[in-house]
Amino acid sequence: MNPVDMTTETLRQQAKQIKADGCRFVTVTCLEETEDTLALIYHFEKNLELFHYRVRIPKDKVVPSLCPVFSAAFLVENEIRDQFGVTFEDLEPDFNGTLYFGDSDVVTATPFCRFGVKRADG
Amino acid sequence: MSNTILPFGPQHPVLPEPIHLSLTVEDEVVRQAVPALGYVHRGLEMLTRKKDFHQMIQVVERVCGICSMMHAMCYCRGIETLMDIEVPRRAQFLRVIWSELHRIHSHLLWLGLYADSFGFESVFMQFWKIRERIMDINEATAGNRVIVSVNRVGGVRRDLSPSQCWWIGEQLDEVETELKAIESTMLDNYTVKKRTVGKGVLTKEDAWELGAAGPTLRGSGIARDMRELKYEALDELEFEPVVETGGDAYARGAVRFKETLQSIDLVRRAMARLPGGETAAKVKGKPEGETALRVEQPRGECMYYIKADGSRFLDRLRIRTPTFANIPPLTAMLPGIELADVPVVVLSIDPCISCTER
Amino acid sequence: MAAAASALLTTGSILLIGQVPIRSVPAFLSGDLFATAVQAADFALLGLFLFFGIRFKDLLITGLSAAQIAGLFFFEFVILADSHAPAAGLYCDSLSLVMVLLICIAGSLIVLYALPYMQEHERHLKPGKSRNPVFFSLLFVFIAAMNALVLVNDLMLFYFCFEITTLCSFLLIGHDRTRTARENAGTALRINSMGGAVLLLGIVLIYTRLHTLDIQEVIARVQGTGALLIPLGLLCVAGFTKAAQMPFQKWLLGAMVAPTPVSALLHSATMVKAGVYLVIRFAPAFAGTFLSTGVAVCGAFTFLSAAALAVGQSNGKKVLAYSTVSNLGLILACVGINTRSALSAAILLMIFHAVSKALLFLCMGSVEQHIKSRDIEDMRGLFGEMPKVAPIITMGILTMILPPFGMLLGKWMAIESAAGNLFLLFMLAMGSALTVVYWARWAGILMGSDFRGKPRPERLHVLSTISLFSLLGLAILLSVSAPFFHTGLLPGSITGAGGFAPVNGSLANSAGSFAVIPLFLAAAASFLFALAGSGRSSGAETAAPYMSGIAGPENGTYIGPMNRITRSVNRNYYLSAFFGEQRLSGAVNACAGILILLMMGACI
Amino acid sequence: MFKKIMERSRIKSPWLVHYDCGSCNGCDIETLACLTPLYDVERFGVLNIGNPKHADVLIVTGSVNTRNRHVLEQIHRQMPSPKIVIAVGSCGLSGGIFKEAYNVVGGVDRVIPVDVYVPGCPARPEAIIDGVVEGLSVLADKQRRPDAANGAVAVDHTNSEILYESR
Amino acid sequence: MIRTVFKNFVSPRATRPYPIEVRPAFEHTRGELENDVSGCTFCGVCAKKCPSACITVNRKEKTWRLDPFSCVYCGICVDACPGECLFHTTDHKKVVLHKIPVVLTKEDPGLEKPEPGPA
Amino acid sequence: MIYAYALAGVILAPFAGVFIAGLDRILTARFQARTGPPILQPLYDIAKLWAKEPMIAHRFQPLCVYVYLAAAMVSVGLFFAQSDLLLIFFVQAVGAVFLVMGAFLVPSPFSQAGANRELIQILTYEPLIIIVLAGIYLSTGSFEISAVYAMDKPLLMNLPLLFIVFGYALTIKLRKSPFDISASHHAHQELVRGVLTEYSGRQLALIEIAHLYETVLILGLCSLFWTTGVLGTVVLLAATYLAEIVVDNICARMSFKWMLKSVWTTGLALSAVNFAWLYARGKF
Ligand code: NFV
Ligand code: SF4
Ligand code: SF4
Ligand code: SF4
Repeated sequence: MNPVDMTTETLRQQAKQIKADGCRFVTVTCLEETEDTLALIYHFEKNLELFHYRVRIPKDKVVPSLCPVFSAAFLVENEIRDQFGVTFEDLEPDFNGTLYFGDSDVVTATPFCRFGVKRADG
Repeated sequence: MSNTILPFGPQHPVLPEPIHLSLTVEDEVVRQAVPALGYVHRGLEMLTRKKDFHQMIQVVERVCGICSMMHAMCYCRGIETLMDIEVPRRAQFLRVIWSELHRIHSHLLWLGLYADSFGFESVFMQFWKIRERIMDINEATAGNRVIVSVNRVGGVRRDLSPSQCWWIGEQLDEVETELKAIESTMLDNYTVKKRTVGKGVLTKEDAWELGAAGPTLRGSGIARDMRELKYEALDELEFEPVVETGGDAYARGAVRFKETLQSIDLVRRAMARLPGGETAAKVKGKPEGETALRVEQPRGECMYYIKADGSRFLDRLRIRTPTFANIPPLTAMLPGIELADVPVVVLSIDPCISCTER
Repeated sequence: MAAAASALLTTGSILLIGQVPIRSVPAFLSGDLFATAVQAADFALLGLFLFFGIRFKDLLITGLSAAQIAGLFFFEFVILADSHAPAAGLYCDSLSLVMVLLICIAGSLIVLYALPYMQEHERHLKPGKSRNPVFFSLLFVFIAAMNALVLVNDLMLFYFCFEITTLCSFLLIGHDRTRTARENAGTALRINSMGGAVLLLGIVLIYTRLHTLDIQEVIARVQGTGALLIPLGLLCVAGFTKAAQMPFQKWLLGAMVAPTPVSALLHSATMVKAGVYLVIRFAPAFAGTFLSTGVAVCGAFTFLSAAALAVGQSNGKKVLAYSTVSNLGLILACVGINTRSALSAAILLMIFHAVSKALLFLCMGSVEQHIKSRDIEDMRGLFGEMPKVAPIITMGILTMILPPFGMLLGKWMAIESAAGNLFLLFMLAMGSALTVVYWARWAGILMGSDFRGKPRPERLHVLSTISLFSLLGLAILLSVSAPFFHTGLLPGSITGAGGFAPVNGSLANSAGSFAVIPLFLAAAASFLFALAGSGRSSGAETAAPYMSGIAGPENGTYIGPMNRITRSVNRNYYLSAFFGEQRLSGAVNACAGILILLMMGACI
Repeated sequence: MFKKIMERSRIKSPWLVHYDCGSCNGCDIETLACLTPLYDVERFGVLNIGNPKHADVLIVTGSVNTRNRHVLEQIHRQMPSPKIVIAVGSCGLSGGIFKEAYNVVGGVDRVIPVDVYVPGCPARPEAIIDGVVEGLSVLADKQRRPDAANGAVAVDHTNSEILYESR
Repeated sequence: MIRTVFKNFVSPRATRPYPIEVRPAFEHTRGELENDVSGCTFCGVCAKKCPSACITVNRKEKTWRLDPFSCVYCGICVDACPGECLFHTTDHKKVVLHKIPVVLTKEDPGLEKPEPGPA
Repeated sequence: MIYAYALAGVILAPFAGVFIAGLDRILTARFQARTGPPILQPLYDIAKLWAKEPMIAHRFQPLCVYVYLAAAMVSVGLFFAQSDLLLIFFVQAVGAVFLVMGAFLVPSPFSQAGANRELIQILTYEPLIIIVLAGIYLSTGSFEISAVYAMDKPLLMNLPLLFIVFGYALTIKLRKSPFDISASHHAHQELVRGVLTEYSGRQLALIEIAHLYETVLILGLCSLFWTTGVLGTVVLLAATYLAEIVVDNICARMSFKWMLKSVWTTGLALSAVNFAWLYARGKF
């Protein structure tokens, strides 16, 4: 698995290109790389083969949504919005962080960000 | 003038699982459907911080009871890739057998619920009656009816004896005959067709564009089945994806019905070719690196992304389940159908919310 | 003034009871002077229509009134030139009596209601100077014309009254002088001119064959011969236009732009009933002919199709209008069946319909003035808002659809009479089921509990209250006493052997019996039982409705996507796929037109 | 006599509503399996009535999370008493394997009083039938002592013979 | 369907009359988890391996504590136990009205014969 | 005498209804390869519901329910008093209307939509029943039940197709597939339990009782098709009810649009053929 690196600026353009190549959107994985950066890995597939593209972003950066290109992306982007607090531009429909959580006071705002949460093995 | 707005779910008797749809209905025709999730969200992926990579098997098995076997299988394959473990051939065959059994049980279960969604109670009862044989097989071979828990990193935890194989074959024959007896009901019955044909149509283009997976995709005429990746022992077992072209609820039902028969066949062939040998390889060390891999779940393509940093605890586990991929097509299917068909269409993608939300 | 006049009318009409049948030719009616006056008035009236036609640039009205003028001219000065028809004078039998009673009592109650209503209406509309005097004068002219219409025995006089009602309705519909009011008044004039023209043609044809204008004589001479079907058919068509049968229903629907008392008057006691009266009056003349069957089929078709259209409506007044059309269709169907039982069904239906419909329209008026909307959807939970009127409406609705009330008694009689004719039966059966749908839905919506407007105190003027309660009381009282007044009041020719007769408080004929009094007793008993039963459970707390487990803090809300508190609304269940106006109207009008053409064609 | 009939009827006619409270479907399908021909709980008069307003027994599978706890509370509230709650599966009992997950509040008894606990992962249909039967004796007990209307009450484990008889 | 329906009608009913008649369990069924404390060394391996964290072993006090209400009956502990004292019965754990954890100590009369006390 | 019959009918009908409903459930279970509940199960259900904690959703709801029950009782009474068929039918309709009104009272989307659908069901079966009754009238010359009993030949001979039409109405009234559209016995439908959603406890018990009455009434009407011998009547009723159960088990629930269209067209066509046949034989 060798993700190709992208930037947020070229993200949408490249997505269009990828779509034009006949690829299909699979999903986006978000993970926390360091204390203040996240990585978004976009997974696409064509002919049973997976292609991965990685975008590294600072935590507070607004990312362009992929919805205008692949409308199927809305669900996963909303999930990432819930779990990592990433804001997406042009997300439609935008659940605004309420896809999974009702009571914001019980669940920490960004439960998937490990820094701040104690890991079991220290 | 505004239309009827009604809350469909989360607690709703036709929905086996809690999902909410805010339906805007005009004269019993759905105009808009807004989904709301989160009633089953547990945050499983984050348990990697509390459970080590062995224990996570049990956790991912419980992402969903209906497709638990394949979750664990996919997860184990991921870990095995990261750790470069060669899984014994027998274990690969056993994994295929159990996973196909799981598919049969999942499809039978779904067929029943689906029949119930259009009010065909006796068919529901019939499918669930047939399904009990598969549950018996599960219990006899793996010790539990639903969550079989047979996978481990490097292989499987249980083995099948020749007499068990023979017995399984017998049971499957029974299942097959009983299924054939109601095949015409599912595929040709006038009332069933009236309730399913042309309901929730998803064109080939839309299915592709919206990222549908599994039978939902195949019902729209696209032959895409992750078993074509030939994982585990599937490289030795010829296999053709089942495709229907209607793109409607009926087509999806037909795909699943035929797949059930196909899986029965697959199990039989796998048992016939079951090689001897070990059932599990030795495991040493800890996983490191990242990988993404897919298996075909009963509901379609499921992708695992695993990132490990060489400790006992995985860095990130991400599960993209088939229902997660099928929700956007579902929201596209709902507008324009009748209220009475909402359960039929919702169930036609075989939604598994616990998989979706994890 | 108006109140006194209405009281006078009512007493006058009641005094008439027991005097029937009267047949008289008062001197002033037979004088030449009177004849000339009527002639002149006729021409003036038609001239007025012509004027309106030209002013509205409406070719149809212009043409029709011009044709009528020409026809009348030809009739009066060419045909009648040498042979003056003897004056036929007045005739009042039990049918006329029933009509007079209806017109006077219902009409007076409506006028009574109109007094406070019109004041409020003016306040709302703010015209430069009050036009209420004109309005009330017109109302009385209208009522007078109606009374005259049912009492005269001369065809030309009948024609004259017929045209006066047309004029009055035209003026009253246009009363508000808004654009839609004007347009709809035009429609009414157009369609009723057609009726007038057809009526005139029929009269002329009758005269040329029989050389008499005496209605009773015409009937007596034609009865049983099967002759003169074409002119009689024309009279029926004229009746259809007045009674707003399909495909002439449009004017009545348009008429609801008028102030509510006008609609109430048009729909219950006057105007439309003139058409029905015309057909009932001549029913003996064409009994047993194909024309009779034709009338029955057309009526039944109207009953069915108007009911279907009403199901698709959310506009309360339109529902009422369609229901009027539909019920008139039922009445005409009964007339067409033309047996004794059927005719008594027709007359009973006419009575009960007039009372209940007047009640419903007046209530509608109060509701409309109160909530500023006539949409049924806006009346959800009206009970919370108008605890007086809402139950009255509900009761009114129940009197329309449920036994033991009169309308249902009539319907029962109708179906029992129609059972021999398959086609009719199908249409009546389907129509009556459709009727239940739209009424029951409305009643349920009214009494529900999710009214969302700001509650304002319900102000109901005494006069309105009196009027509403009298109508409701009348509806119930008449229903209870149906078996008795049926024999007492209806023409002997109908209630005699083979017709319905009261037996032990039931109304029965050879085919069946409707246990009116026992049913009323049972109804009263069950109502008490229900009251007692529900009284016991009223101590329980009211539970919030089931909302799939996510009901919100307030009744009728839920917590929807994005944690938003969403209100669950229940609206728009009008099955437009089946019963939408746009969907049905064209086909229905075409069918009705074809049916009428068939009817006329068969006469030829 | 009338009272007796009613008392008896109550344990002869438990209508249940099932709420999947974030279960993995394992316990869910086993609950449904109870209704199907092989287990057929209708033998005991059980109907899956689906509407809390008609139900006597609430079967909850799965662990409570922050969103569905309100749903669960509401369903429980909308059931007219006497009512019982049966928690099914490890998840419903304590949160099971997910009890440490961030969005899991815990077992059902964190939110509403539970009368019967059915362990297992998933609980077998037989266990669920046991649970219902056990629940009925709780129900019978509740009606004998209406003051203990809600919440688990200690009853003798074995007095469920009424259901075992005769069938 | 009509054939199936009538076949169902005439053939014996499929229902297992469960509480009255209990079907014999399958051999490997993972039923209730039991510990034959007599063989237990309180090594704590089971507690460490258990994915559901429902076993707590106190080496000092020699107690083995199981929360059977969060156990998921996966059998990992059984596989891992070096003393082979853990096992599954084939019967499911009975329903209860109160959640009481299982606490076993060395002194407990285990499932097998009681250990002789310290001399 | 008539009053005695009526009273006896009103008292005994629910018990007969319990028995029929219980048998229905057992047979349904057997067709699904299950065991099914005890035969008195409907009685247990009603008694249990009766004793539940009262919970009402709208203050007029109990009133509607009681009127529904009363109407059902009166119509059964009228039936046993051998009254006018059309009248019985109209009285029964009162109950149906009040049930719907009760469901309209609550601002719950399910009960409202259910009420609307119930209206469609009424709309569907009402004309059919009226036509069937008219058919009876044509054969006997009267709408009175006593006239049917005066016949020397079973009505079924004259009205075979109308009996099928009546079967449609029967299926709808019994809430069986394919016509269990506004509410079904189990709530596995999109509207939860449709019209019945918001009724609970004692009100639901009353509705169940009224439903029992209605079952008896409709089966009573059914029995009119064979009045010349008790055995014939029993066989006809048993066969009809069995057929209902079988149909219930071999059909999916259909949508109301389909119901309205297909039932009206086939029902009207069948009755037209039957009437034509009667006509040809000079029965008019
Ligand atoms: N098949 C499957 Fe799953 C997975 N992964 C899916 O949506 O069932 Ni619960
Ligand atoms: S107890 Fe087990 S089977 Fe049941 S819901 Fe929880 S994880 Fe799933
Ligand atoms: S692993 Fe076995 S021996 Fe060790 S503590 Fe656990 S039960 Fe005892
Ligand atoms: S069976 Fe599994 S969950 Fe239960 S104690 Fe053993 S390891 Fe833990």
